Amino acid sequence: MKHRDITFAEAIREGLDQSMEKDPRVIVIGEGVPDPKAIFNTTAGLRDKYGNRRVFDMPLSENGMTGICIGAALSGLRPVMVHQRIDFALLAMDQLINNAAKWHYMFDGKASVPLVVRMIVGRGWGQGPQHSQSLQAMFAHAPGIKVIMPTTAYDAKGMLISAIEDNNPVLFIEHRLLHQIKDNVPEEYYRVPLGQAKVLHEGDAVTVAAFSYMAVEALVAAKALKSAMGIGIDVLDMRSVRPLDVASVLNSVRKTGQLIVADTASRTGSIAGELISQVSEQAFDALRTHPVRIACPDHPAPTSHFMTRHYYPGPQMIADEVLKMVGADKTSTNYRELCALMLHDGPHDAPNRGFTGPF
Amino acid sequence: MKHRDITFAEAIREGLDQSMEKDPRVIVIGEGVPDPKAIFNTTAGLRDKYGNRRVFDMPLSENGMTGICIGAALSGLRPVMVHQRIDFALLAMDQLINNAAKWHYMFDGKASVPLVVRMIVGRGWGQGPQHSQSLQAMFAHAPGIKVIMPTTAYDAKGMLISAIEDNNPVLFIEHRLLHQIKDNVPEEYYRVPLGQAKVLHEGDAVTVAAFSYMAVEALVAAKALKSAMGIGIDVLDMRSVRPLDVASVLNSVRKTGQLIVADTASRTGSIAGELISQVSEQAFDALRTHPVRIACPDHPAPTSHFMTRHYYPGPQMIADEVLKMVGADKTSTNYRELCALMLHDGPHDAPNRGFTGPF
Amino acid sequence: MSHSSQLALLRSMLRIRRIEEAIADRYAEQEMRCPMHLCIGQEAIAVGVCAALSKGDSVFSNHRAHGHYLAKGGSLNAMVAELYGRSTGCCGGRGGSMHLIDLDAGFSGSTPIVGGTVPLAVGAAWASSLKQSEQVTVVFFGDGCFEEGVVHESMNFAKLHKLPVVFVCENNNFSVYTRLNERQPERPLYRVAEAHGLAAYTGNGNDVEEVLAISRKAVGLARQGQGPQFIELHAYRWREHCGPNFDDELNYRTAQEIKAGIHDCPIASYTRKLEKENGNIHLEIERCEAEIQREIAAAFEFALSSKKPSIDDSQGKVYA
Amino acid sequence: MSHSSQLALLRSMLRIRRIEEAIADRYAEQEMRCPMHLCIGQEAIAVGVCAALSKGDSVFSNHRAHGHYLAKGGSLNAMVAELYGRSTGCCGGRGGSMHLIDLDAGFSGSTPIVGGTVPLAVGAAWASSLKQSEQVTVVFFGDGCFEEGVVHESMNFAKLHKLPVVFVCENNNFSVYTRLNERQPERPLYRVAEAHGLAAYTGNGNDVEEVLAISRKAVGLARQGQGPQFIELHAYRWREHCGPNFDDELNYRTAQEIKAGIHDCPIASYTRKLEKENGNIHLEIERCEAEIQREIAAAFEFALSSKKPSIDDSQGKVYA
Ligand SMILES: Cc1ncc(C[n+]2csc(CCOP(=O)(O)OP(=O)(O)O)c2C)c(N)n1
Ligand SMILES: Cc1ncc(C[n+]2csc(CCOP(=O)(O)OP(=O)(O)O)c2C)c(N)n1
Ligand SMILES: [Mg+2]
Ligand SMILES: [Mg+2]
Repeated sequence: MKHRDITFAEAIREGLDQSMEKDPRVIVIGEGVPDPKAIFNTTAGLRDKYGNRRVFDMPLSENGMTGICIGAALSGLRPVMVHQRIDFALLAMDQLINNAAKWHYMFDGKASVPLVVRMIVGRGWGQGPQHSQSLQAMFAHAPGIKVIMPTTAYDAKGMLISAIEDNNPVLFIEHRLLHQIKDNVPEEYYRVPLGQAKVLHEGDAVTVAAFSYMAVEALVAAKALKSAMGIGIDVLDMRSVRPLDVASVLNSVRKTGQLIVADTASRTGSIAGELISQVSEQAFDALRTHPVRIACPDHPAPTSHFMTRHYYPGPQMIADEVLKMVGADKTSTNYRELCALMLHDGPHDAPNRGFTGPF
Repeated sequence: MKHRDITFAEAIREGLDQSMEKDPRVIVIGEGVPDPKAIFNTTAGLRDKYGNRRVFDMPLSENGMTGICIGAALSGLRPVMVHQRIDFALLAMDQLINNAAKWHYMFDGKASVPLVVRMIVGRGWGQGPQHSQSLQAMFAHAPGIKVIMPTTAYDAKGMLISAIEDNNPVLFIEHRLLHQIKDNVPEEYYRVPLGQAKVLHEGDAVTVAAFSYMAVEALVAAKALKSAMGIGIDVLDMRSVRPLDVASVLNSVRKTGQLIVADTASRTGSIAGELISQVSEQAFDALRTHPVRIACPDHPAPTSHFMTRHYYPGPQMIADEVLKMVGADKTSTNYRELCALMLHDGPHDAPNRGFTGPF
Repeated sequence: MSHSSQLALLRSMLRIRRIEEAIADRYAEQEMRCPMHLCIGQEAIAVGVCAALSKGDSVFSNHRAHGHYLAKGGSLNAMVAELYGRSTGCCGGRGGSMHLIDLDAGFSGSTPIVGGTVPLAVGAAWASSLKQSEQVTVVFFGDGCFEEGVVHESMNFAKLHKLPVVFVCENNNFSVYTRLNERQPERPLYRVAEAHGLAAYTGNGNDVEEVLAISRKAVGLARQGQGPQFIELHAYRWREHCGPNFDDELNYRTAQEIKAGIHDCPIASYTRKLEKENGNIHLEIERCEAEIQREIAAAFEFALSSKKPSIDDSQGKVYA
Repeated sequence: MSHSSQLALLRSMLRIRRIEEAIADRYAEQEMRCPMHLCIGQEAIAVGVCAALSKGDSVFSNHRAHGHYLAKGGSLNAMVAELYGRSTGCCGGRGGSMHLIDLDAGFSGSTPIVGGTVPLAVGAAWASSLKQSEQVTVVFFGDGCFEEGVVHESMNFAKLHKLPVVFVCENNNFSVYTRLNERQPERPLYRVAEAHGLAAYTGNGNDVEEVLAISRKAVGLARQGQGPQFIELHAYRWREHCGPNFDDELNYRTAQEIKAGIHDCPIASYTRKLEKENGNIHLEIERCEAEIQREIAAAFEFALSSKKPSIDDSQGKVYA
């Protein structure tokens, strides 16, 4: 198969495009979907191709529009709804949790809600307290809903296609810093199953289970640890929040005996805690030492870039926790090399050097 | 001090009454607050006493009314808002999480939101999928908010008073099955600090940390275990979900080495998982065996009483887990005695024998 | 209107009334163990609106759904079994009174989160519009529900896309025990819908023929692609908000008010009207009553002899 | 209106314009690292409304808040420092452009969740009504915001309790890059408010004296206890939705439309009007311009020389 690198954002666009092409029931709606910026270009060209009876902008009515999409899903359509920030979806909690999550169960399976809601987690360039929450744990507490967080462009496309084909409400959470990351993405229509973690890096020392953008950061740490210190770790890209692929983590932990979970959310009540709890409940004896959680601190995200620098955990924190677990020496020259390898290229609050804000 | 047993519901009423008496800034609002049923009698008489400028009914506008109460709180009032079911508060997630939780932080401490929101968790008599969720974990994921769940009438009054005096948004979650339980409640105005667990029963074998109504169930199990089998367990009534009093649990676990957490919510993503995770992270070496979570299953609550019978975990499940941990014999006559001691008096889906529904 | 059509309306109202009375009578037996909101007194709305619909049309409803479900042709057996929490119930016992569904009859679902089904109905209408089907969707809700923002969001979108949806607001002046004037300023509800751009009507919800006439017009316009319609109908709830009993002792409404409400009984007044127009219909009514009683007795028997769900039945079907 | 009052209005608009232009000019330096929604072109609304308020009155606002904040008397230094993320910013850097506050000036807060502050303003008005204070509360929001259900919930409650709140809807015909006609049916916004029972007005948001006149009336009535008021004002956003630049190249609006929008400049037209009425005001304007430029230069200097917050500053004050 031809190798082709495209961005996560392009992969989403392609996934939407091919889903709409394949299934006339698929419609796409969201604030800005057909506008010139096209949700960070993830919906570019769709209206031209599929017309204004399948590609919609929408009023600023998050709860109502979610209910409307649920109603449409109950009536045979397969809507894909988009929120430019996950923070706005808090307005739609009622429809998502009270209706979408429960409809199939409470009506004894007589109807189902094949709905996809894309939600973007903001980060960088002063997104601040109301535009950069990472709320997956709140949504994932509701039985009946699926919550997924693909990390790579390959998975973004394949999991989006699976989500659209799924007969359940699926929340598709995209981290803003992933949008411009490239990966090899096949041109054809393909599925990546929902609910399975993926091994991004292998090693025996420690298991790092990471969600979304933190999987990127974990991989940076893993590569640097390997090359600078010769320490091998398992990195699992969790990819799904509900269902949570605990089995894969247990597998790895049974090998390494040590667990770090890295999450994009704020610490307390995060899905990282849930995963640690399940591992502790189910494989206590496999753990050689206490599990560790890496997450954002327990306060809202500040806006000033002087403060966000310290807000987000990165590869350095992951590597340091690994070193603590394996009892490695942090005074060696190798350690300095490790740190150098993990340095972020460009300003910490922008996806890359070329970026001039805002987003 | 004179001993006086009153119900949890009466204790709330008294707490409201005394707070309103003491502080003219306190106002009470909610659907049904001044109606003849007075929110299960928790607001009875308040309008007669304080008039219709301090005691309000409200339109069915949960998000708007929450925002209005936040605005009032920012302007010097201390509103107490009531939802007859916590499920309705999902409509208000935006105002609670985006505004109330963050206002103090994001405006650098220049303003604060002294707001109390009472939310009632339904159970029994076919409350069903949309009227008996136990959503504390969702709310508790937001830094800036406090979430408390008093269990006893004594705490209900004292913690409500503390919540009203607190300068932060405090979600006061009441389990419906607690309303009619009596306890010794002082007549005077008193505070119970927020964020501290309380030891309800002492023993060396196992730590059971329980939330809200599950603390009642855990106490039943503890007493029965003691009297039938001579097994002593610590029962901690957690009382607060955020802040979560992990220190008290660690204390107990350092003694017992074994932990069971019992929650009213559905399993995955529950605050029980958070607590288990924190204990595993912080006191791994103190644990002798894997921690155990007791919670509702991962599906919505069914309505039929034939099905709710098996939906809610009770003392039997707690006791069985304790016995598993201590390796006790379940074939003995003592075990039969234990089970008999824990039998629920009356139908499983009603608070007591006299109850004839609906609520 | 033909005599037989008129009798059908009367019969349909009577049937709902008798079924709910039977439920109320048996509620004290404590075998229907779920919250229940009876529509006794408000039958003309359910019947008049649904008489304007065809089978392929869709209805969404709220907590007070028995009448809507039955008027739309929902299975009585499945409803009563659902109240009893049995496996043969329309939700297999998972839902109870506040969650009814009968897709064969075009009853798409009722739920008790106030306002929850309003956007769903708009979404269903959107789907039928995109599919260019003939279907009209109706959603029933109360005057209290009108206070939920989602209703306004729904009206906005429905009008924007000219969707074939009919909003039916049953104004019984109460939200639980709270009067309209403690929740909304004095202004007609339907005027707000009109300001959103909807064709709006108001009428006497105790007059089944008036309800039907307005509904025919509204449903017809919706079906012709004239966009969303809004109907506000005034009625009176006789019994307690939730539960089987009268609630005079609660004193949130005067005996006189209750008496006046009951005096406007849609069934009694329609019976009088038919008698005036057609002479004595005593025998016909008796025949209806007897049929209805037989049907009710059979439904309760069906429910009570149905399988009680087990723990297994409460699991599964969480995901489709 | 006196010449000096007129000049004050002009000056206030000019000041907002120049400040935002300075921000736009310096934005490319990449030191103001946060999303920013400029109100260039819409200054007359902020200025006209706030001129009708007294210092003790309260204002809430949204993402596009610079003008409202400055017109209400918010500290320029604290605002610019906030854009630079410095410790001396009005939120100590925690908020950025989308979170402004100046309690001394009666600017109660602005936040970027659309609709988020609308009920807060009603709550503030409720508090002042319960305290029987003289305060009036104003909330600024856009035509897009009008689609949020919470706005309707807020209007309902405000009218129910006759609260001293003025809803100011800035209708610039766009929500981000989406036109009103893709989001709302064709009907005047203010009519919906009227149907909710509010006193409602509409006017030309480019005419600062018209805005002031309507606002005086509305604020006066609100203060007298006549209940909530709703003002819809039409205006045009010149630059991109978010960010410092013009956005002609995005092609969601024609060059002609943009030209027409800019042609209706509230500052230019008011300058012409004043010149017509009072003769040449060139010198006065020049003096204003010079003062403003000095003020702006000082504000940027203040910001740039202010302390950069540390990790410690990002912690704490989570709970009061
Ligand atoms: C979102 C929400 N808020 C509150 C309730 C509690 N509740 C149930 S029915 C009801 C009254 C609704 O009044 P209305 O819409 O007029 O319908 P009616 O009961 O009069 O038929 C209320 C407040 C609820 N179920 N859902
Ligand atoms: C609840 C919510 N939904 C969506 C957004 C994204 N958003 C930010 S500003 C804006 C447009 C708002 O339009 P309008 O209210 O007319 O104000 P304008 O930008 O025109 O001044 C949108 C959609 C948001 N911030 N909050
Ligand atoms: Mg009503
Ligand atoms: Mg606008």
